[in-house]
Amino acid sequence: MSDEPRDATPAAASESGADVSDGFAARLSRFRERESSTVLITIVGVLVFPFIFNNLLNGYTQLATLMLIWGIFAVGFDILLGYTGLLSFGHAVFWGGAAYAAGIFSASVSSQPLLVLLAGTVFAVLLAWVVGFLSLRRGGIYFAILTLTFGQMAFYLAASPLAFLTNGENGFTSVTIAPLLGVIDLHGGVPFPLSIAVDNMLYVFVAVVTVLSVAMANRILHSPYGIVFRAIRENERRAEFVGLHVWRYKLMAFIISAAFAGIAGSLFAIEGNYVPLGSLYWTESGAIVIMTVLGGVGSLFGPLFGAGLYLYIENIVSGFETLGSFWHLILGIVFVVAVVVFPDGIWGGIEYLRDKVTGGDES
Amino acid sequence: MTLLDVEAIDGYYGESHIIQDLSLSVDDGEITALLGRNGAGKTSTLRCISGATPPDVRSGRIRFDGVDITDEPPEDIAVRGISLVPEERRVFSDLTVAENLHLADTVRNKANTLGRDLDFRDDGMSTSDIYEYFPRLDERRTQKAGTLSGGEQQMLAIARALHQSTDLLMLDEPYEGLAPQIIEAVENAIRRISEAGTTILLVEQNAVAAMKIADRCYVLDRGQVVFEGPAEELQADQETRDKYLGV
Amino acid sequence: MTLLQTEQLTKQFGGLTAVDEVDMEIEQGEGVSLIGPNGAGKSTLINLVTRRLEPSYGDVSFKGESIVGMDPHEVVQQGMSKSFQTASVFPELSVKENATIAALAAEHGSFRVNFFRHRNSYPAVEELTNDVLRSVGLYGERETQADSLDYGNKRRLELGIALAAEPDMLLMDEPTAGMSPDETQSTVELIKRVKDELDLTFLLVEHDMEIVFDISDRIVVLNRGSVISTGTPEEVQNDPAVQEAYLGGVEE
Amino acid sequence: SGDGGDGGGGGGDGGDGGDSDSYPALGNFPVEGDTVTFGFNVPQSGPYSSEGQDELRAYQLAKKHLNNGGGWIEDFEDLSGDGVLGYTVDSVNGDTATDADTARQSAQRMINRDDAVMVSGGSSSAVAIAVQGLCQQENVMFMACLTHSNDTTGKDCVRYGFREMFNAYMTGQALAPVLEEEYGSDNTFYQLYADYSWGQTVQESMNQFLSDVGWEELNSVPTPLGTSDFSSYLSEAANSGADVLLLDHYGLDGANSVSQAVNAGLDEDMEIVVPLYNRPMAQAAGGSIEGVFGTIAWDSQIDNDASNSFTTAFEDEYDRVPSGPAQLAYAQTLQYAAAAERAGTFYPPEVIRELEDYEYDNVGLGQETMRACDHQAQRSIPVARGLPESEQSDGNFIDLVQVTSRDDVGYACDSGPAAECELGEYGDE
Amino acid sequence: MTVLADILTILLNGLQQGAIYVLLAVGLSIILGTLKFVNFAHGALYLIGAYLGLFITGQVPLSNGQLADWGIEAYGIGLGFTAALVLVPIIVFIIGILMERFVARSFYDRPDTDQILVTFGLAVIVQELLRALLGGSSQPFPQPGWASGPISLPIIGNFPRWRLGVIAITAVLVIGVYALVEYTDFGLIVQAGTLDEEMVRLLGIRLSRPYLVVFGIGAALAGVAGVVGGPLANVNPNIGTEQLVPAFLTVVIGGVGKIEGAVVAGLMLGTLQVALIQTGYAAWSQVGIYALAAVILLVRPQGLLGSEVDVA
Ligand SMILES: Nc1ncnc2c1ncn2[C@@H]1O[C@H](COP(=O)(O)OP(=O)(O)OP(=O)(O)O)[C@@H](O)[C@H]1O
Ligand SMILES: Nc1ncnc2c1ncn2[C@@H]1O[C@H](COP(=O)(O)OP(=O)(O)OP(=O)(O)O)[C@@H](O)[C@H]1O
Ligand SMILES: [Mg+2]
Ligand SMILES: [Mg+2]
Repeated sequence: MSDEPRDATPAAASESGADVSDGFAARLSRFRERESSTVLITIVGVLVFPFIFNNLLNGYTQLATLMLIWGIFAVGFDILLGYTGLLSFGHAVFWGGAAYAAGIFSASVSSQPLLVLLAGTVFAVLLAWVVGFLSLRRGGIYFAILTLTFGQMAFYLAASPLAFLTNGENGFTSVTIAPLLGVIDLHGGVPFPLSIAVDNMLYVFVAVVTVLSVAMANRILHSPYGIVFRAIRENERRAEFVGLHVWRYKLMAFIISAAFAGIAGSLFAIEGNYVPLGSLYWTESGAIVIMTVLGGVGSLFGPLFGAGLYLYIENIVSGFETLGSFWHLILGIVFVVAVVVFPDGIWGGIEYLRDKVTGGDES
Repeated sequence: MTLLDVEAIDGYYGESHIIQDLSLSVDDGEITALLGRNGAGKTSTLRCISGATPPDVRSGRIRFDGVDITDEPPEDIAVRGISLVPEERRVFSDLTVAENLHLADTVRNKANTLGRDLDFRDDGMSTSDIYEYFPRLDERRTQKAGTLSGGEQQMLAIARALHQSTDLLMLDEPYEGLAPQIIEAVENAIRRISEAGTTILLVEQNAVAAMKIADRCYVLDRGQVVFEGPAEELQADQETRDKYLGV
Repeated sequence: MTLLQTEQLTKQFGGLTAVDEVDMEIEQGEGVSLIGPNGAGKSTLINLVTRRLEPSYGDVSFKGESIVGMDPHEVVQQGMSKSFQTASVFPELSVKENATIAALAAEHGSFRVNFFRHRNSYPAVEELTNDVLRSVGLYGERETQADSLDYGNKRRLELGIALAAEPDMLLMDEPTAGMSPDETQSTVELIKRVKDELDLTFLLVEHDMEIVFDISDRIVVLNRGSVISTGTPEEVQNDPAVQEAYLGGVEE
Repeated sequence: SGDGGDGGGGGGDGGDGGDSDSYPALGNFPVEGDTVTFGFNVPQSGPYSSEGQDELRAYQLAKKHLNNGGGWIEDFEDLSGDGVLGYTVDSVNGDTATDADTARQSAQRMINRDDAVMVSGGSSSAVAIAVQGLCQQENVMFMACLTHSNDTTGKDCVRYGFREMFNAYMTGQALAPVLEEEYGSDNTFYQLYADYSWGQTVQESMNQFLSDVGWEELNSVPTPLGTSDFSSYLSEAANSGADVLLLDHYGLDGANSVSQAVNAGLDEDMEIVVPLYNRPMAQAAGGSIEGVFGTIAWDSQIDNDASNSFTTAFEDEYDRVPSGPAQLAYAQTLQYAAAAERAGTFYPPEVIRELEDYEYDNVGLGQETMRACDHQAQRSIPVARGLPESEQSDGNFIDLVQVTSRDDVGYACDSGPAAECELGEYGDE
Repeated sequence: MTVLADILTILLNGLQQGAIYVLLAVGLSIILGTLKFVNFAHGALYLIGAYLGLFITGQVPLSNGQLADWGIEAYGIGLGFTAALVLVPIIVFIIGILMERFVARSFYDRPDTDQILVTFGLAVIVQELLRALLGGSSQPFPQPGWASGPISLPIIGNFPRWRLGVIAITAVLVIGVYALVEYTDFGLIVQAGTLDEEMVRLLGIRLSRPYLVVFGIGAALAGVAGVVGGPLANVNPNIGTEQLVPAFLTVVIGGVGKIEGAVVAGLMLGTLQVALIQTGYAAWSQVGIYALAAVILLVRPQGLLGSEVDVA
């Protein structure tokens, strides 16, 4: 992110005699560091993704949509896990909580998608403020279990005592979504120029939110917050002793990640017109941890890949004729193999390969 | 007779070549000092000898008492009679002072090392002697080591090494954080066990302090030996001292 | 002006009184060293002042205001910074980022809600960071990752972080431990220089008497939690009580 | 809502159905190519996987019979045994993992990628409700398999979903007279019920219909989701002094509560009833279900032509006795195919209209009506009783006591669960 | 008198309800506390224990799964329950040792999340392999003949005999492990190894074996839990995952690494749950245990008996 010129590269280039590729690598690395390029990459990514996914990977647009939704969740979660170093095992409460809030809002207040999205996100943020306030007294496994505890409490509350609101075990079935801005039917088709790339308005809507979310995450990580979060992860006590109110920054990290979970959870309700009770269960919290770690913690794009792979196995592999019923087993094997072969997650693996190809450009 | 013989070792942290073709030897009963500036590789050398990784030793041999210990794990090397006062103390913070010492108790370690080649003597310094040297530790027997003051922890680290059955005692900056009068006490202890026959390898930044008790000195720079010889010779060699020791 | 003052400051651990009714005053601009035998209570005293420990009783005031009950970060925000006994940096961040963290806290307070402004748009922070790195001699290493610095440079960075917090007073617990003589010398020079340049007040714990006598305006001697002597280096050096408890002589 | 599918829109009908001219595109209509795809969405992992496998076998059997004849094809006069409407039947499978969300995603894939015109499955009410909601939204037919909650054709009912299985309300109606006859008319009873909508509807219905026969409920206690150790609930139940203990638990929870009740000696002083039996539960409970009453979807012991011919066909194919859910799966698939044939098109609104108020007697439980007002089949209900361990054998754990006639069960369109049902749109309004 | 009986019943029920939590939590806790290893496969060890118990105890008919498809009709060697009670811990101990050696060891230096990922993956693999081979349906696990049926206790009245057995077995095992960890040099070495592994080795102490043993013991406790817990409910491939969350909760409420903490926490959770059920608040019993957990952790973030410093 620094604008200062780098001085190491030319020397290295003339030494290795590979001017062209090293020059390219340097340019590439500068490009990557500019904020606008991150956004650009994301836009291109969400545009070409459904095409590749549907045609080459046996996918379908609704799953691509769902992948982006989980991807948003994972990107936000990584701000907490990867950058701040806090492992929450209760983030389902924000995902599911936002989904319920959005669903209930849509059924009883307004079914405007943007308002529904806002309602779910605000709910997640408020909830995170409370849960974070209570949970952030201790780090490590204690924090993980405390958040898990709040998550499970929410699950059991929604299952029975609050069933009059949530419709309990059957899930919330009365989500209603009006056309976006009164005109665009989210479940309808796409007008011409866009229809080359995607075929579904809901995908376009989610993709736009995804791009905005990635841009937002990127900006947060490039604001002072990003560096403070990393400082807290590496040496919390020292951060306190340079005069930072560590606890409040941690709370902010928690709330920010919950806001992403809230955006994603609301989209999930909008996408499915339905909120399953299982969206609050601890396995959902586990899934987001796994997606993030699988993709590679501490990177912006890694979690997106993790979410994609997880959902791919869950939804595509599970439909295979013979292997299908073993998809859980395959998922388990993927976890084990990935964590052994790619200690830094899929993204770490990709970066490694890229460095190999471009000849390495680390500073 | 040579007790410890380090022959042309190369040590690496990942890809960085920290110890370069380093050879040194320590004679039985001698006090040998290993000197050099920050980052010269002194601690790394001790780690190579004691079997701790990193750095990983990719070439060269280390022999102790005639046995090749280059590839042995640290616990076996310790059992052979090499003990270490490590940099940064490394006391077991949640255990009490007494428990910390107890862990170094050779008799008990013997029980734990069943099945290994055990030709070492049970002659570590007794706890009562130790408490005599360091009355402060005596007072604090039941205190958790992590709550000791910096200097007290350093005393404990030294005491622990003394309590081990040892032929070669390696001390990495033993005076760090000690008040002047305790430094004296530690010097006395080192002299006394040296006289009793234990060989000493002393790592120091402070060449003046080290030369006071050392018989022989090695000076390291960037992982290489740049001087070796009797302490008096180094004392006289103003150039080496200026260049590599800053004194 | 009295910058730091302790009154009857006491800390007990179980039956042990580590710091025993210490009254101490440090004036603005003064350089004070705290010496004493191992376990005398020096680090405990420092920790009481920086709010890492809660006093059993007694009071600490900074700039005339009691700081008992404050959080550590609040004390730092008041202008009191601490350099740590063992080098405590942010290992995976670059040297520059390490200093930036402290500079951010200095320029913008302990917490800021605006998480949306780009880091590069804070020129004051940038400037402060660069100044500090230059003065501790790490400007050339600013892109290096902190944990690949050698020990001496880590200590320098550690000091740099403390300075980037823009303190009025700096507490240092054995800042030269583990440094070679020339490193030690340059650190001492550095401390002297920043003291003059920034009109910094410091409280230093140190066992190396050469340094202590070289650098201090005043020395406080602690033994078994109590102040047994205080005065200029010469006065303290010649105090028989100090001679006995610390400098030479035998332990009781 | 419009075309949620792959953007193909209308046109391009390569098959020989030729019905796309008369109806607009809707859901996955028109069918492209010369095969028509059904989606079979069953639990293939998780605790109900063995049940799911049996359902899957029945679905595959149905597919085979639809394409090649056999089984019930002869008795279903609308079916030819040569595909449906001239299309060959193809299928895709999915795993619900007995989880509503997974099931919904899986159905989504069948609908959007594989262009299924009909999805069938179930095995838990939450799953069925989630999937039928999706099907309504996507204008794809849903033929429910095993789902027993009142809500499926009550407050969560949809136009595109049809249920052959009876519900908790009807269980109460079917079971109460049998219990009265067996245990007398002035009993007290105590209920433990799973604390979610299905368990609650069972508890309410049992209370209602047992009160009608003069029994008195002493207490009913909810057991939270995920309970596997019921011992303290059971010791409270034992202390109540009730004559009959009702365990309104689904499947494996039921197996646990029944066997724990028997192990704690509760069966010595009170009679135990499990309102809804299923096979994995009976199998897991082992000898504990001896003498325990309950209702069951269907059983191979039911002796009529349709039942016997299904049992034979299934045994010929798989060498095992079919379970109740297998019969449901088979029947629902054929039912859909027959309706499409009658309609002459896969255009969903027309198929729905064919199924609504359809009268039939060819699935093994006598005369039935698929009621138009809530899409709930009005049918007879088998009541069964657990066999002692010594008489249990492979696939056979219960003794059929009676089949309660459909005239004795059921409720009007404006009462019971149906009063809360609003079916929604056909999609061609 | 009846109040007394009620209270005693609640306590005894709470004890037995908590006993399984305790067995699992103690094993989990020593592994987490001493090796700093987050073992999400602990539930899978419980699962293995239960299935091994079934296998050793009797003959289990197979009607589903691959084995059944291959024509195998039953599995089991029919040595009886006592044999299972002896053999299962030994076998699971060995499994634990293999797990330490081939899985955990290479993950000690890696972040918690990697440990979670790999052990969770393993747990899924175990669970799904069992399901694929033996089918997903529940199997009844008969109580041992010598302990079935109710026993008449003073004041309380009838109580299932086997549940008393569970309490007794748990108590004996937990006390044994506690003594081993707290009062022996073995325990001291392991504790020291937790704090600074390399330094322990530099003192001449070989750590690989104590680590193996700790992992083995932790695993064996989970295995025993499977055998003694199996007859309380039926056995199916999902029971392992179901136990994981309560077990972790118990560990953390008690304080990581604290055996006595795990015991207190397990009994508190068990008793609270039972008390809510038996006083008519059954609908709140699950919410209740999580609320209690939250309150405890809010008041004492390090757990009931945990130490002040962050352990994991
Ligand atoms: N874990 C490590 N990884 C990478 N490099 C290291 C590591 N530890 C030490 N080094 C580097 O190895 C070199 C030698 O370090 P070593 O600690 O052996 O020096 P030393 O002579 O003991 O210095 P000091 O007097 O500061 O203790 C230094 O340049 C140091 O930066
Ligand atoms: N948490 C604690 N519990 C018990 N005793 C403690 C605790 N913390 C410190 N002490 C004791 O208080 C005394 C003062 O310790 P302190 O660390 O302040 O000494 P110090 O003067 O800094 O010594 P040094 O020069 O060795 O660093 C020591 O004897 C120490 O053992
Ligand atoms: Mg060193
Ligand atoms: Mg100190």
